[in-house]
Amino acid sequence: MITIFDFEKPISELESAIAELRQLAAEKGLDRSREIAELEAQRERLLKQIFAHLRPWDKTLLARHPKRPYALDYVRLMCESFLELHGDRLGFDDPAIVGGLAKLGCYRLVVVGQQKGRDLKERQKRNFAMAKPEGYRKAMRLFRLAEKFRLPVLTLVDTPAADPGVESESRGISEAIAQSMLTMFELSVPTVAVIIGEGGSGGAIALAAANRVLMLEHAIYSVIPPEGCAAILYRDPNKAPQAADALRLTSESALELGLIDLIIPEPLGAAHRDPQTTALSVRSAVLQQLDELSRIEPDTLREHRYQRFRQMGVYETV
Amino acid sequence: MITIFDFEKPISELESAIAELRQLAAEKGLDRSREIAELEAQRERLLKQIFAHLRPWDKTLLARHPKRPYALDYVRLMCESFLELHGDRLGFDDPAIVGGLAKLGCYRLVVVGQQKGRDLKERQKRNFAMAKPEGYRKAMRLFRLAEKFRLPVLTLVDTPAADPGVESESRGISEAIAQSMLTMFELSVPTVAVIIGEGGSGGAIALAAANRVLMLEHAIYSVIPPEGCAAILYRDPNKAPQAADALRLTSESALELGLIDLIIPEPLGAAHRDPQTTALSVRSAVLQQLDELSRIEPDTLREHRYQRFRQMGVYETV
Amino acid sequence: MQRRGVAQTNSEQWVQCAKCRKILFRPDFERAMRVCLHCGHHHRLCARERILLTVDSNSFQETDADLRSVDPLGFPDYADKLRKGAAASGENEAIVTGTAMLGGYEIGIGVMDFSFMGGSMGSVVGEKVVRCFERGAERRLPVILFCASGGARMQEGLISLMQMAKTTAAVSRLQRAGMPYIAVFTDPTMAGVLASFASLADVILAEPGALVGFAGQRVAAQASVGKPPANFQTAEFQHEHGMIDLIVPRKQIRITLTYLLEMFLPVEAPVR
Amino acid sequence: MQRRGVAQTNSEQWVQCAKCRKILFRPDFERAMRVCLHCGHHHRLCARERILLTVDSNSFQETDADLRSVDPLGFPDYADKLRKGAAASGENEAIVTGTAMLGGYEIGIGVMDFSFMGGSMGSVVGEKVVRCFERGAERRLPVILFCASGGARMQEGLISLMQMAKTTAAVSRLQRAGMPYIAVFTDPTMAGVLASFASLADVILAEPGALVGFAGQRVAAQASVGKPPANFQTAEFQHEHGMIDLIVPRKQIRITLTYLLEMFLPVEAPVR
Ligand SMILES: [Zn+2]
Ligand SMILES: [Zn+2]
Repeated sequence: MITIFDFEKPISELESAIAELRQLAAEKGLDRSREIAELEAQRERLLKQIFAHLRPWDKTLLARHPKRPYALDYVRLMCESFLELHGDRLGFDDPAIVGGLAKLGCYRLVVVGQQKGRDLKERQKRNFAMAKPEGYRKAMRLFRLAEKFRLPVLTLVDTPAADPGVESESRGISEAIAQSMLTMFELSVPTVAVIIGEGGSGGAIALAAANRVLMLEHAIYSVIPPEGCAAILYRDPNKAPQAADALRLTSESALELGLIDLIIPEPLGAAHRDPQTTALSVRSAVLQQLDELSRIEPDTLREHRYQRFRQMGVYETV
Repeated sequence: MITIFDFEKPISELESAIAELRQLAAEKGLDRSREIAELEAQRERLLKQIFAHLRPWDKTLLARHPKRPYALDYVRLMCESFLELHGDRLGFDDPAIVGGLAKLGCYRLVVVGQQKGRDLKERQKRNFAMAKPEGYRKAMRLFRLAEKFRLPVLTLVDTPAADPGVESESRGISEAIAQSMLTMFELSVPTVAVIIGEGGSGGAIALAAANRVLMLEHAIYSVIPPEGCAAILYRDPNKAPQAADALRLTSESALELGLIDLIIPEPLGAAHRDPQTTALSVRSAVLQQLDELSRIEPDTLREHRYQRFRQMGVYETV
Repeated sequence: MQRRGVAQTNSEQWVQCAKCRKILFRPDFERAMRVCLHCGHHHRLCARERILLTVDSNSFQETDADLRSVDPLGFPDYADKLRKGAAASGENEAIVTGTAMLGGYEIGIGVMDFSFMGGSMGSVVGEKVVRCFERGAERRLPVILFCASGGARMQEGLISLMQMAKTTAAVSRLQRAGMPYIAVFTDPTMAGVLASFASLADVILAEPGALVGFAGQRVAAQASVGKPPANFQTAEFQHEHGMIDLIVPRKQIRITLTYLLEMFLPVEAPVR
Repeated sequence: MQRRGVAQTNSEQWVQCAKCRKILFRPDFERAMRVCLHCGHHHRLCARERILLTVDSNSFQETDADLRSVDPLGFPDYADKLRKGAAASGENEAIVTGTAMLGGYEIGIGVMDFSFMGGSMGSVVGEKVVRCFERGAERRLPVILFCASGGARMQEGLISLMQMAKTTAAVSRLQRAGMPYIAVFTDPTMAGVLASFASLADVILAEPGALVGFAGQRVAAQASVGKPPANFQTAEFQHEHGMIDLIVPRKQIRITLTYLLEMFLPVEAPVR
C-alpha cells in the first residue's frame, strides 16, 4: 500500500520520474546520469520547500504515516540487542505495548513502547497501538524491574489514544493510566521518553512522565485528537486541520511552551524516507540524555522529575 | 434447612424432646421444669461424651457446618465497628473475600476474610468462599493500606480451596496466591490469622502467612481436601474419613506439629451452637496476640514472621 | 443524554427532579441535600454547597483563590468560555480548595465545580490540586477531593494534558508523607481527571448514579465489540469492577469520611 | 492423559517420541536435548541431564545433598514411595541444588526432578529451595530454578502446605538483596509449586508445551461454566495470559539465561 498525502504528491511524482528514468537507462544501457542528477536536485529543492512550510495538520498526517518507523523499528535500528518480555502477571499480555531489555551503547535499559502494526492483521492484533489497561500494567511491571536492577528506562510513545472500549473501561483503563504515571514518578533510575509518532492524550502521557521528554520533529503531542477537537469546537470533524492549528500539537509548539526538552530532527522528507538515519538520531539524542542523567543521584532524579512537571502550567495571580 | 450429621443425631433428638416438652408445658400451663432440667443435663452429658471423641472427619463436617459462623459473623460479633472496602483496582471485586477497616478494643485494624454464603443465593454469589485471583488481589490492596497507615492485619480463613476454574486460571490464580503470601511477608505491621472453619490448601495459606496463626478448636487446616486425598490414596473419594485421619487436619495435630500457635476453644457442641461466645473467645485471643505483637519493632516483626515459617519442615541429615 | 445533573426550577417553591420528573417542594429538596425524595437521584451540587454540607461549621478556609486562568494558546473562544464559566458558577475556576475541619480532624479539601466549564482541568485546576497535596504533605493533613469533571481542558492544549502528570506527581508526594487521600466521585468524574489524581486515592467513594468513566459513551461503544451494559460508566459499574470502594448516599458521606480519617490518622499509642 | 514426558525405549538405538510416536535415532535425539526432531515435543529431562545441558562445564557444585525426607505423619505408603522415588530418579529427593557458573556468571541453581514422586514439594524440597534463596541473598548470587512438579507433597500433610509459605518468604529475602531470580517452567509446573515460589520470579521462561497450571484439568473443567480452551494449562496458555515472559525452546534456554544475567547483574559503572 502506498499512501501519498496531498503535500507529498509533487515529490512522489518526481520520484516516479526518476525511477522510470533509471529503469530506462538500465534497460537500454544508456547514460542518463545527468538528467537523473538534475531531477534529484529538483526533488531535494521541492522537499525543502514543502517541508519548510508544513502546517500542524500536515504534521499530524506525517506522524500517522503508515510507513513511519514504529517502536520496534527503532529498537531494531538503534539497539545492540533486545529481548522482549511479556505479560502483566495479572492475566493479560497486551500487544499494543511492547517492552523488554536492551543494550544501547554502554547502557543496559528497560525499553517500553507503543507498537502499531504495519499490515492489517498486525494492526488489528496491536489494536492500532491503543493500549488496554493490561498494556500499562505490563509497562509498570517492567518499570519496577528497572528500578530493582537499577536500569534506566526508555519509553517510545506512539498511540492515537488509550483503548476506550467497554473491555478497557471494565478493567480500569483510567486507573492503569494514572498508576503508570505514578510508577514512573516513583522511579529513582533515569527515565527518557521519546514521542516518535502520535502522542495521543492520556494514552501517551501514561508513558511520558519521564526525566527528559524528547520529540521527533514531525511527531505530534496533543490533549485530544484534532478530529475530536473539531467535533466539539466546530461541530464538524472535517475541520480537523483548523483544530490542529488551534491545539498547537507540533514539536515546535511543545518546545516553545517548555513541555518537552528537545526536538530530534528528522531527515529531509520525514522519518519514513530514511528510518536508519532517524533511528541513529534518536540513538544519539537518547545516549546524550542518559549520559547526563546517569550522573545524578537517585533521589535527585526523582526530585528533578517532580519539578519538571511541577512547573508546567500557565496562569496568573490577581 | 437443618443439617444433622450422624454424630450429632442423638443430641438433636434430645433437643427436639426438650423443645416439645417446653411447648407442651407452655400450652397446658404445667410445670415440667424438673423433667426439662433432667433432659438438659442429659444433653450436656451426651455432648461432652460425643465431643470428647471426635474423629478428624467429624471435625471436617463441623468445620463445614452450614450453621457455623462465617467471617462477617465474627466481624459483627467481635468488632466495635467495621467498614467494608471493595475492589482490587484492577477490574474486579470478588465477593468470596471481604475486607475492611475495623475497630477491635483499642486497636484499629484491617480485617480480611473468606466469606461463605448462608443461603443458596449468597453461596453462589460468594462462590462457596472459593476466591478468584481478584479476591487475593483485593486482599493485597488492603494489606498495603494496612502497611501505609500502620494498622495491624487480622485475617479470617475459611475456604474449601481457591477457585480452580478456567477463569481463575486465565487470570493467574497461582500468581495471586503466591503474591498474597509474599505481600504478607513484606508487611512490617502485626499480622494475625485465625482459621475459623476450613483452611483449604493454597487458598488458605494465601491469607495465613501471619505472625501468629490461631485455629478454632473444630476448624481444619489441610494441604488437600480429604475427598481429593482419598481419590488419590484409595482411588475412592468415599474413603474421605480415612484420608482425614491420614492427613491429620485437626487443630490438635497442627499445634502438635508446631504449625499453629494457639487453639481457640469452642463452646460445647461447637461454634454454631453459640456463635456469640465463640466470637468473644476469638476476640480475646486476637487482642492478646495484638498486645504482644504491638510491642515488637516493625523490622523485628518481619524477621519473626520469616523465622516462624523458616523452621517449618521435618527432615533428617545423613 | 438528558441534563441529568440539573433540577429544573419551576418556581421559587417547586423544582422538578432531573431524572423521575416528579415535582418536589424546594425546602424538602434542599433539606435532602438535593437528592430526589422520590427516586433518590443525586443532583449536582456546586462547590460551595458541597463544602457547607461536608465540613464542620465555619471551619473552611479557602486557599489559592487568587489564581486565574489565562489563554496561553489564543484558543478560539477560550476567554469567552472562562467568563461564562465564572458567571454560571460564581467561581473563579472549576475547583475550590482550602483547609477545614471534618469530624474534628483538620483536612485539606478540594471540591470541583462542574458548572465552571464542565469541571475541566487546565493550569489553574492542576495547580490548585497540586498545592492541596503539597500542603497535605508539608503540614501533615489528610486530603479529601470531591471530583466533578468532564476531563482535561482542551482549550489549554498540551498544557492541560501535562496537568494529569503534574497532579499525579503530587499524589506521590502525599503518599510519601504517609498521609491519607480520599476521593469522592460525584457526577460526573471522567477522562483526564479520572485517569490521573482521582483514581489514585487510598479509598474511593462515589455518589449513587454518578457518571464515571474514561471516554465518552459514544466513543466507548464504537470501540467495542458488544453492546455496553445498561449501567456502563456509572459509579455502580465501576464499583462492580473493583474501582470504587463504596457507593455512599450523599447523607452518609460526612460520617463515612470521618470514620476513614479516624482509622487512618496516627493517634497516640493505645494505653495498656 | 498420555505419559507425555517419557520417550519410550524400543532398543538401545531407537526411541519413540511420546507425542508424535515417530521413531527416532537415539544419538540424534540426545544431541537434540531430547526434543523430538519431527514434532518438536520437549521430553522431560532428569535433574542431572538438565544441569549438564545448562551450566558451564564442570562448574556445578551440589549443596545440601545430605537432606532426607522422613515420614512425620506416618502417612500410608509414604516410606515406600520415597524408596521408589529414589530408585526411579537416582536422586535422594525431588530437587537438586547447588552453585555453578553460567555464561561466566556464578549462580545459585535448583533443578526439580519429576521422576522423584512427581516432583512434589515436601520438607526437603522446601528446605533446599529456601537454602538456595538464602545462599543467593547472603553471597549475592542470582538464583535460577527449573520447576517440574505436580504440587505439594500430600504425604507430609499440613507441613507440605507450609513449604509454600516458607519458600515464598525466602523469595522475599532474595528480593531484598536485589538479586535476580529467574524461573524456568518445565513440564509440568503445577499447583503448590506454581502457587508459591515459581510464580514470583523476576522473569519467567517456559519450555514449549509444558503443562502449567493450578488445579488438575478435571477439577478445573468441573468448576467452570464454559469448556476449557484447547491449549488450557499449557505454557502457551499462560504466556497468552501474561504469566510467562517467554516460551523458549530448550536449545535457547542457556543463551537466554545468560542474556538475562548480563542485563540484571551489577557491573562496574560504564567508563566515559
Ligand atoms: Zn426523582
Ligand atoms: Zn515427536
